Amino acid sequence: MNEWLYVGLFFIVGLIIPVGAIGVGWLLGPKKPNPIKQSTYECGIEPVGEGWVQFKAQYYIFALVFLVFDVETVFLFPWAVKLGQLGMFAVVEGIVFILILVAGLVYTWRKGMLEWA
Amino acid sequence: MTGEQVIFLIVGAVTLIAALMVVTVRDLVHAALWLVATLFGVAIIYTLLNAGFLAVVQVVVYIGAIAILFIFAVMLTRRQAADTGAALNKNWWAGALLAVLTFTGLFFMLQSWSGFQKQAAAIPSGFDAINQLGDALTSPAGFVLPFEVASVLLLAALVGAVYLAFNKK
Amino acid sequence: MTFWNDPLKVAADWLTGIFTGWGMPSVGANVLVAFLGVLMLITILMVIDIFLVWIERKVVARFQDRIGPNRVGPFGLIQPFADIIKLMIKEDTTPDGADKVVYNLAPILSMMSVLILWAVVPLAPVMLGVDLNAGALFIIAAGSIGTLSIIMAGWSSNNKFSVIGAFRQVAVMISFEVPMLAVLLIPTIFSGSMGMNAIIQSQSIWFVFLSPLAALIFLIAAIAELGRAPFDLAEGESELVSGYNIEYSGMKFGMFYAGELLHAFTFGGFWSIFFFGGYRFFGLELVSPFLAIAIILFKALVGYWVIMWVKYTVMRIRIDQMLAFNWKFLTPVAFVLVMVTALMNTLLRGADSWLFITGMILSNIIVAWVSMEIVRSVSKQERERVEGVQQVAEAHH
Amino acid sequence: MIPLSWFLILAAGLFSIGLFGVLARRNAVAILLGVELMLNAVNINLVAFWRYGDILLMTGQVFAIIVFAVAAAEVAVGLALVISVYRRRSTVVAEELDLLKW
Repeated sequence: MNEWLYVGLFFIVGLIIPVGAIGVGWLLGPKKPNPIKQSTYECGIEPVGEGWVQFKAQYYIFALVFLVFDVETVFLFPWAVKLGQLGMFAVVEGIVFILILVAGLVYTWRKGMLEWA
Repeated sequence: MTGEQVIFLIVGAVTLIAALMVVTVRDLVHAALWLVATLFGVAIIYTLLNAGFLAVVQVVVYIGAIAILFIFAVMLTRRQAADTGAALNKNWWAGALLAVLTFTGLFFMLQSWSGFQKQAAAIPSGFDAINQLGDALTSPAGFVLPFEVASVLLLAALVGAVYLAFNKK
Repeated sequence: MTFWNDPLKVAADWLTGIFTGWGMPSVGANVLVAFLGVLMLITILMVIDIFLVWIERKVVARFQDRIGPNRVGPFGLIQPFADIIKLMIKEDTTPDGADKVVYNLAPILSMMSVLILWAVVPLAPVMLGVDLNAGALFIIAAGSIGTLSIIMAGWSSNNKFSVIGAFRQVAVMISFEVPMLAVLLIPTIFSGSMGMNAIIQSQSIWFVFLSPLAALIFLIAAIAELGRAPFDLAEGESELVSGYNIEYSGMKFGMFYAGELLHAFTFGGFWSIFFFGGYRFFGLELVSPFLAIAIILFKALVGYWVIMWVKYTVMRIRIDQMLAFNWKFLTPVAFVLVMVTALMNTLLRGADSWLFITGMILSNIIVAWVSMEIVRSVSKQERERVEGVQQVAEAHH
Repeated sequence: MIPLSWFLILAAGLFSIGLFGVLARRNAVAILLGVELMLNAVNINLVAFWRYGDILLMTGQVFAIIVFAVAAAEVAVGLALVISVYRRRSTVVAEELDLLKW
């Protein structure tokens, strides 16, 4: 049988347990909402403005570099699995592959995009 | 109907509904979250096709990276918390018509094809997809060039994106 | 095949016999038995989780020269149950303007992302869990779901602090995922497989002796993934109040909290699987599966203890320092290490095992030494630059 | 067992929905979401043809992985474009970006 069925069972049970715990908490706890209790928490003072702030564009840069490296490393996993049975050629291939991407990291670094300014 | 077929039908229906939500909901963060649901459904479809490695990669790359990037981009390109205004443009009916036509066209084209109802062959014992993939990606007779070109493509994308989005003027 | 040699299989066969005896089809009975097994494993995990609260509080108390909980029950052992009862009977508030569905889904997904990790943990030679051939990547995949749950929690709470906290946390988690992925390549290279069991089986020499630097990088990246100190700026109490989970109360907060503790314990377990031989301990694991489970749980606890040790010793660092540390130091070092390991692994193939170990350790030490030297010279330059600026500023006064 | 046709129909449906998203959405980010759906539909097809063809021939899986890389590159550059446009024009609604209309 497909081994993923068992992984699926873990997903299902992993959903049931927290839902059950939160459900029990919801049943046992009091339910007396009022406007003050429902207002968002800002260290005890009245909330200022809406719950939204403009973000630094820097977050996007880090997500971008992460995306590129994530995809690259995923590519490298089949290579690493097979490496023990392959010769020098495969090693050089992998090193070239990594170096090309490290060049991207160096470019981003030199452009000053990795600074949290 | 076998168990696999039941799972396929449920997952397929959920995937398609989630995809419909992606293209119709107004709030873009919700659209991105529905995209995550769609992508997860596609990952389950991969496991049904015995491509476990691709299913895991789908979750790592799409949900772990691309969906996060989408959410970041959505939050960077708005001035208030919620999206307002219409989700669809004035010519949405033309788009819908074209989409339906595409689907019917594909459906009838595929139906006339002889291999449409093909059944899968059994997987040979001892078959390890990751091992085979490693072979294919590293042997000179296989896909070495696409493997290296992919890294150049990713480099170009990184350089281009950094240059485009944050060229300080 | 007696109960003591393979308890799970005996129990599963017995249960399957009962269910088929009731006229259930054998496939259905198998799935039901597997479901019950998973439910049992996760229930045991939740019980362990409860005691982790006690362990954490006791250990932190010792680190800080206190005694810790000691009133409720012997050694305060009943304390976590009191905590749970308190969490359960608290009111479950939802802030105004929250996105209800996303808000309620986030803690559930957070807990789930930790629980599914245990699908691939091999507990004993006869209890492998699901022996996926993409096991190492599965950890990262589960982590992506955790990352998503944090964004969902922060965004749906309709609170500035929680959004900022969530974004910082996510930036840290995704950044440190890169060195973690990179060092996961190293056990993969050594064992020629991504499956957890194959990795354990090929560790006749623990991988920590072949690549101590990889073990260290994995630990650092894991701590950052967990969002624990020194990488816990997302919940900096003095500036962000509590990070992405400000608006959560009662059991929903409990899910985040319990998830974090279990996550740390689980990563202690993965650290032992990848670098310390998992359930293996000089052949003792073959004596009895129960002994093997005890070994892996003990190793996981040691890993958890190391994570706590770091947490309560090192102070929190700023986000710019943290991201610079990752992108300008950890990631390049991890990739250099992967390249060097791949090269050495091919060069030393077929060599005597002592030669292999020595070569590997030497290459690790050289990589570590060279990177430390580079950091030292760069920081020296930086210091001189800063001092020069200060002198110029003083001269102006 | 599931016949090949089911996967192909699912992929066709996903592709059409993605196409609708690309054609009908106003927000540029949402258009990119539609493109993602279309790429996923293509990937389902590739993997299905791998499974139902010669399983030892890894071309389908290799192509699927290449598509992952292409999707990542497309998202990186596409979203960078959107952010760049937003910084200059303060809008991401595709209809309002009519600089090249005439």
